[in-house]
Amino acid sequence: MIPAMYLASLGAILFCIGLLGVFTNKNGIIVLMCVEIMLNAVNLNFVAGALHYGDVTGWVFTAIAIAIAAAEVAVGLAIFLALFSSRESIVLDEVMLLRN
Amino acid sequence: MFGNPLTILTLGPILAGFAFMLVAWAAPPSKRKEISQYIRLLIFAFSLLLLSLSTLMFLESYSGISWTSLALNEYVYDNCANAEIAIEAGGCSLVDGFGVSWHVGVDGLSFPMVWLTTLLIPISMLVEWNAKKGAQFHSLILMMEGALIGVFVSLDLFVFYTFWELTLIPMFFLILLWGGENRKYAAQKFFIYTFTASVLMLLGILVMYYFTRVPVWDGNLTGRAFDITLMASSSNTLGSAFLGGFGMQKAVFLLLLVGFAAKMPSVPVHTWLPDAHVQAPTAGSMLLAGVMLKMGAYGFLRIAVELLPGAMVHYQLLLIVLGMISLVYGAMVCLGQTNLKRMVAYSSVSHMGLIFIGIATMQPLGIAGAIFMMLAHGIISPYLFAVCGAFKHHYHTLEIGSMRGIAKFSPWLGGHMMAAWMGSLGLPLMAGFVAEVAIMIAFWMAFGWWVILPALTLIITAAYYLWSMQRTIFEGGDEGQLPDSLHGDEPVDVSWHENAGMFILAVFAIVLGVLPFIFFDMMSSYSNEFVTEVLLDVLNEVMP
Amino acid sequence: MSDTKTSEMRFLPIIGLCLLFPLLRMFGGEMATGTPFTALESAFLIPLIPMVIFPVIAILGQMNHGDEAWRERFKEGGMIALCTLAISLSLTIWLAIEFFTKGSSFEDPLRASVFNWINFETITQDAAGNWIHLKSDSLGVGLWIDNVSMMLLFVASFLCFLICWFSLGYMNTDPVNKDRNHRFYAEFVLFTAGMLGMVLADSFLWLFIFWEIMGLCSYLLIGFYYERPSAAYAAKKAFLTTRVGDVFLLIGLLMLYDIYGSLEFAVIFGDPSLHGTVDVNMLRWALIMLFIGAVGKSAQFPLHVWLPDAMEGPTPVSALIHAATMVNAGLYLVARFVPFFDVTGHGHGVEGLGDVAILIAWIGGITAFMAALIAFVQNDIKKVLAYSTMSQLAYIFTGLGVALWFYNHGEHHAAVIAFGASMFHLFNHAMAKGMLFMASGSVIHEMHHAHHGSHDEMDPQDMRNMGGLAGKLPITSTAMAIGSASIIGIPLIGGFWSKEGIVAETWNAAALHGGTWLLVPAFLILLTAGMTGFYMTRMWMMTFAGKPKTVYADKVHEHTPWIPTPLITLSVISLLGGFALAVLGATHWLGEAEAFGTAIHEHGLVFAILDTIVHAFLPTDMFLFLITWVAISISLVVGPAMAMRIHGGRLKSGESAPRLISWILPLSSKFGRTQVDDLANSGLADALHRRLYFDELYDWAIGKTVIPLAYALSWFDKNVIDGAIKGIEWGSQKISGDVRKLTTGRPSDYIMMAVIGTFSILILLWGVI
Amino acid sequence: MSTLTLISDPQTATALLPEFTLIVGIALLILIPNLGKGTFRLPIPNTNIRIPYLFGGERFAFTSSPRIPGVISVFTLLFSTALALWSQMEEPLSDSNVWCIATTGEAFNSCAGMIEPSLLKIDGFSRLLEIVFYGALMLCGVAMWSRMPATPRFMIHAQVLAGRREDERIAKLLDNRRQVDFHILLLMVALGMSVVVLANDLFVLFIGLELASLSSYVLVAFMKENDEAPEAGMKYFIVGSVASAVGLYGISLLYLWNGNLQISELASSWQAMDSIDPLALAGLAFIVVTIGFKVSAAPFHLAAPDAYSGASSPVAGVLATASKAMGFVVLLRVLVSITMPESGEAFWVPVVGLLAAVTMTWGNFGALSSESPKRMLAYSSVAHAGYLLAAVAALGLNTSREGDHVVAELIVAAMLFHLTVLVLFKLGSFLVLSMLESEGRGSKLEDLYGLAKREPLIATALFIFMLSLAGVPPLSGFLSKLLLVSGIVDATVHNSMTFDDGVIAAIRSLHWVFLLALFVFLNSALSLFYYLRVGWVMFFEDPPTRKRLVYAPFLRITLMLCMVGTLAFGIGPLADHLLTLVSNAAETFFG
Repeated sequence: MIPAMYLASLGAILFCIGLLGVFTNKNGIIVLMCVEIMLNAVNLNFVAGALHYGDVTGWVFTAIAIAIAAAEVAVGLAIFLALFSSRESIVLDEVMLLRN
Repeated sequence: MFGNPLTILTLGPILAGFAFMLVAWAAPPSKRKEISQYIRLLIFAFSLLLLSLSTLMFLESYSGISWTSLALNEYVYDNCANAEIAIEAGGCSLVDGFGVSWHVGVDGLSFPMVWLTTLLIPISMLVEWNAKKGAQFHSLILMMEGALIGVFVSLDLFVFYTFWELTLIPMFFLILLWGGENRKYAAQKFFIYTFTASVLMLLGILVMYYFTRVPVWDGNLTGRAFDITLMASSSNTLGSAFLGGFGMQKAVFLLLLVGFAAKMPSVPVHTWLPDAHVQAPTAGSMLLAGVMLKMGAYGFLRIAVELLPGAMVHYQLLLIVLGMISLVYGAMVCLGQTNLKRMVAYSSVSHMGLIFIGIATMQPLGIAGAIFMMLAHGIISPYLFAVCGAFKHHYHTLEIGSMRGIAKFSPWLGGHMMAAWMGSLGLPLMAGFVAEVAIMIAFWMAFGWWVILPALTLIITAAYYLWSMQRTIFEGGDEGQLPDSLHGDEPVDVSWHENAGMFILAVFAIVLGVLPFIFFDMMSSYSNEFVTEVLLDVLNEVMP
Repeated sequence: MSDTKTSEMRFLPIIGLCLLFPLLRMFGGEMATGTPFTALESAFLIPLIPMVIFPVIAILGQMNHGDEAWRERFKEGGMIALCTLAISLSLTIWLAIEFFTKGSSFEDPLRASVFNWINFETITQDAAGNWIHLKSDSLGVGLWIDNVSMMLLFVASFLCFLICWFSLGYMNTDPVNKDRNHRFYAEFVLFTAGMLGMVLADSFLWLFIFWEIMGLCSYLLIGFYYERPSAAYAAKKAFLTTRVGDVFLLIGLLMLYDIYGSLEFAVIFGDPSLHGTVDVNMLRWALIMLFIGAVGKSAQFPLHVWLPDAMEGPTPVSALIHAATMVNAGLYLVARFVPFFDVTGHGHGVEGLGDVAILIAWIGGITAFMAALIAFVQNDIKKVLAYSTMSQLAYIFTGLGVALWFYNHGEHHAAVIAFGASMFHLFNHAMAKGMLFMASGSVIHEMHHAHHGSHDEMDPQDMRNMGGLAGKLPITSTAMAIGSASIIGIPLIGGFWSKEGIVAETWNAAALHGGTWLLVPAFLILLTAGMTGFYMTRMWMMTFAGKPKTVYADKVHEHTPWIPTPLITLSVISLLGGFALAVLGATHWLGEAEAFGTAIHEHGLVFAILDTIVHAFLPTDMFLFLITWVAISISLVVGPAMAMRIHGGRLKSGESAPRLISWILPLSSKFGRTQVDDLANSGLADALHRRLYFDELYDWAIGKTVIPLAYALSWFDKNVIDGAIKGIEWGSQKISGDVRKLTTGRPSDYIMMAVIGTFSILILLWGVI
Repeated sequence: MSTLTLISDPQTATALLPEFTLIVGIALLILIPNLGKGTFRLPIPNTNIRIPYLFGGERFAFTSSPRIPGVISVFTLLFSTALALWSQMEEPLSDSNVWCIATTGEAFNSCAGMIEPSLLKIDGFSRLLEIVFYGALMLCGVAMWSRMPATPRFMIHAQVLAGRREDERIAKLLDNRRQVDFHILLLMVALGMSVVVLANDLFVLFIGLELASLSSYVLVAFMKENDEAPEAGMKYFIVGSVASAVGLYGISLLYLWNGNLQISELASSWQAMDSIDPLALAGLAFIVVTIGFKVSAAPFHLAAPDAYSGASSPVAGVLATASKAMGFVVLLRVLVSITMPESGEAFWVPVVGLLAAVTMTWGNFGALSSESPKRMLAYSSVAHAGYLLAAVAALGLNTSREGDHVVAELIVAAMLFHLTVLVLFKLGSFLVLSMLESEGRGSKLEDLYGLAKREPLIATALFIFMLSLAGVPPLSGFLSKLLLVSGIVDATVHNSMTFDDGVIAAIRSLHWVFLLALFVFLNSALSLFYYLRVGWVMFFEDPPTRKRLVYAPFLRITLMLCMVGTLAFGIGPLADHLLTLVSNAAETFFG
């Protein structure tokens, strides 16, 4: 059995990687993927918790969180598509009609 | 609650104004002109009705009410006497949830202002009888009347403040829709300026609110109330340390002072006034100078002075300095003006300075004089502005240097100008003089030789008024000199309605100058009540 | 011409009826209360009726503008005014009768209270420093009629009536005034109300109130020809200059109120012990303040500059306001000082006020001399009279100063004489000067008439355009001669009786009672006596003697109705009134309230006349005897003789002066002739022409201080005060713009910011725990 | 737990009636517009017997009307609102009105006695907030009736005028389809928000949050025809999804710490802690970040102005009101229900206080010179979040005052009141902008020029909304601020306080949270300027055109109702009723 601590630490590391990725990358898709990494970190934590406490709800949470992540990707891609069709770019810093 | 005449005086005109406005607005375009004529008459009749109502209230002083024996914090036509119990019983509460009540009443301080308002409204309508879009114009004025009276009669600070701000809106539109060339700037400045100042006042009011706890009162979410009489009952006994002590009293006093000083206006927060006046239509100017400026003085007395006498004593010097600067500086600036209306506007600044001075003397006489000044200036300054309006209307200019010998072409106008100008410069037997004398006597008793400053200002006042008359209605040789703005048209005299309106003002200015006791006695009794019941204790505790 | 003559006759019955107003009033009282109203009960009507009539005339006149009936039948309001003044006059006479029958006096004036103007309360600090309620008080309106006010009341209402009469001829026949006379009459009655009210007032406050009303009317009437820039300017100048004085007067009132706790004569003149000890220093300043007010109103140095310019007004105005009545207000006010000064046991005065009295005398002396000096060079007939007025008023001020000085030094008898003489001079001067102005008006009017229709410029007031009018204007020239004599103080005529008293008492005080400080005014007024002789004679000679200097002067003849009547009336009064009243003991009556005719009553008429003459010409004290005769000789001989030498001369052949004065003209040519061109072109004359530079000095001072300051302040207001507000607005907009720049538009920046926020929160929470 | 129990249990069904109504509404939205002449050909060879099943095929003209989806969603929301309101009409404070839904799907009257973990809790607090959400979304729905899609519709209209009827049909259908999409999303948001406010379990709460958020991302980007909407949607999505991820991570940390996400369990564990576990603390902090994003608190608000100005106005209005209300519910749940100590000051007071001060100042300064009315409203929304955060900070002081008033309840009541009336005037002003938007304007201040000359009544309404936002008496915006400040004052100032030594000294002796009250006040004063500016460009400047605005009777009526409400909830009996409602809700919040 892998100690919950390890999983949680991995989760933390993944989370940080995702977060760093979010604001260092300019491409929308990559940013979306970084968010997914963060959500996976969450999943790891839930799994770790479920393991640690022997609680079944943790697994349920994980499953739902994955669903949420999927929904989020779907919405995100849809938005990026719409954006691309109007601007022909999904590089975040090139889309700056709205500011100040 | 709604059977009270004061409620009628307050809400009646607002609702009626709205109704008339809607009718005028909804009228079919083909008949709009005709309907508008009728509406104008109806509005005028309505305002006369209100005037007769307030006059009847006054006449009752000879049968029922004795204004001169009212105790402090006792009001006539009070719908909510003994507020703590009455409000709890639900007799006059407006929003229980945070302690707002519909509490109205008048005393020797507020009644003259109420009466003045009801008097000035029909007169200002009369003077601008032929305003464009008359129905809307007059309904706005009618709404204004309600709001103004609301300020003077409401004894609940929330309602007071609401009416206070509400007065801005009709005035704002009067300036905006009927104003001069530069009206946008003026209206904005007017609104922003007074609004900002009143926000500070609001802070003061809120602090007072937070300190006015009403433990017995169920259903009150905040456990506090805005009622002035409730505040007064805790503030008038010095030992109870209203507002948690003297320090807070001072702070609140200053906040209120800023709010009211900007309204009065006092130097250095006066610069909105000239612009607003110059751009406002005649009726707007008349009401602005006649009543709206008095709101500042009234509020100052009713709230800052009456509820925070200790702080007033503490800041006596500040008041004097403010008043003195307004007085002298305002007069000096008048001397440097070339626009008639602007000059008159600055003269208001100057005269309002006297009110601060009168209050700061802390003599019953001085305070009564200050209150009388409010009334007197409330009659004379509309007169001044009516004259200015006639110039604007018939000669299309207000530049002092652009015309000469106008009295030749417009003898009525010349006569009215003379009467108004003389009234404003403090000619005896006109209302302004009474106030000046009362304030000056009290001033000497309080400050001695400093009286030289206000006294010398009287000379400056005379100088700018005479100078402006000399340059407009006089001189010009046998031919006279018409302003270019007339474009060669035949000069005309004031129209009958202007003449009538100005005459009424002149008559009242003189009646109140010859027989000032009509109003002075009730003011005097109010101020004496205040001084002997409150101020003497404060003076004896605070001054040493 | 004859139409207007008959119109004069036609109106007489109406005026007569108006004079019967007291009967109506008595009857009214009978109807109302069962007992007839007394004169005192009706006295408030004296100022009230004119005051009410003022708007009536003004409004009716404006409404009936140009109406024929209004012009002819109502004389553009003149008739209404005249009737009003007749009523006031009749009430005054009624009041006078009651006054004499009741035997009222200074100590026991007629008093009536009308209503309380304002009621109020005051607080004060007690000895321990505690604030206490002082008292409930009121400023009331009431009447106070003692000898001086009775005299002045009569003078005022009588002269108002006469001058109004005069105006009907003078104003209504001048085409310049067509359709604007209603304004004149309205303001005229308002003025009357002011003057009568001031005299009747029972408190300093109401004295001041009516005083200001008069100031207003003076302003309005000086500016009657408002379209002339000079008139508008003069009106403004008059108002502002007197306003300066008025403001100080107001301050004086405030101080008096503080000292005595009241402004009513009854309280103030009562026993000062009622008010605790009076602070002498404070009282001194209060009186000085009041005196400055008087100086302004009576056109004394240094606030004298307005009076000569005030001659821009129509002549009746000059006659009434600027010679006979309003300018006397200042004197009346100073006369009211007596109770403050009187320490002789008859009053409750305060010691140590002698310096105020000396100040008053000095101002009087300086003004008298200065005005006479300037009058030397004036060519405008009205200006000469204006300076003469100033000078004569200054005499009275000197006399009052001396009287007050005596009062304050316990010299009751001398004080009474000086005071009585001063007040008597006021009377004489008012009558004479009112008449002189009317006469000059007559001259101007006729000159104007003669000039009317021609196209060249001619100033009808300039005496250099006149000359030789004595034959053409018999009534006017006689009246003017009598008036001048009265002013000069020709023995036995009018002003002599009072002026001698003033001069003598001044010297008496200065030389015999140790009033060293009074020596200067004494010298000055003595000198002025001679100068008066010079400039009055010069005026008369330039106008009436010699040959006509212009063609217009040759065409002049006397024909206007309404004008001669007042001239004749006043001539008689000026000629004989002085002497008659002197014999009756006017001086004592005015000074001490001794009943009229005490001397006659006790010693018989002949003795009384002799006694009066002996007193005047042969004072027992040798020094005063000397002074008296110096004064007589220089005013009777030196001054007039010099004037005749320069300006005198016979009339054109074929003309003869009226009998009464026909001896003067040959006499005037006897003194030879002096050319004064060199002198007239000298720097001194220039200085005098420019009124000793006072006007320029004031103009310069105001132009260099007040006006620039006013412009600077309005600049300051516009740019600094308003600018500060705008600056705040600009600053907050700037900050706002900077804040908005943080919203860069880049999502990565937003996330970066959020992460920073997250870590801040974490660190903060960590720190808290 | 089974879905079946959820529906079949009458008690549960009754308790969750408004939510079920929403689900039914969503179903109707899917079904009704698809009703058509669809037939099913019987699979019998050589025959052509078609059995109509009224689905698909050529749509009925009536059901395919572009109005229909809007009508359905608005009436669904209206119905839900009525149900929610109705459930609170009687005995709002008694236990009989409180329901807990267990994981089994059964509903219990008293949550305390439950053995099984409860998922949802229905009480006065949640019902009131549901009313707020539904109300806001309803207004949004009404605004959308007449204008979808924004720009292309006008183009199609031009073609219709040219006589191309076929295109009109396509346009209508397109319109209808988009309406359906939009309104489904709208109801989804409603459902998500309901779940958030009902949730008694942190994870359930988070699911609701995600449901609402994801739908709102799409709503923001919905007007994809114009260039700004997708950009706005993208920014909102990126920042929002990162925030949710962070929040979810925080929840997972809490799970790691506690092993259970029941709010009551978390609360008791928190109370039992001697010193705060770093894990729990970090979890809490991360959740706060998410909420910060939701309520657009500085510095997490930066995407909000962009999103608001890019989104169509009604949607922006929803974000500014309902979404914000939801955020504050979460905040209250997390900070008050879980971490509030029995007595004494909560540890997060400095954080929230600081957030509040920064947020309101930043928001107001941002709005001060904003040239776009929508951005201005966005910044103002930030400022309002700051005011509410200040109240939360005061709540954290945990002051108890003698007498019958409980400070905490006052503060929560004030917040609820504020959130409720905010819907009227904040969303109301967005609705006015949406009228402008339908003619292609509304993103610049110039677009408001002279509105008073074109539409005096609408301009007056907007002016009143602005004044209410600024907090001018007697409008409801003032009352709400007054209550907020009252709460802060009550929490910090004590009855026996004296100010004898001067105000500065006295204030220094107070808890620093008091300064937030002053901050609220000063910021309100500052905000007045930019609100008034909207007023006078409407009244002073000359309009670019004299044309009337789009004729949308229901929207106009709704606007007028908002205006009247803004006034009536400020003063008068209606205000009293609302105050009673919110104070009851506040009382139930504390249970």
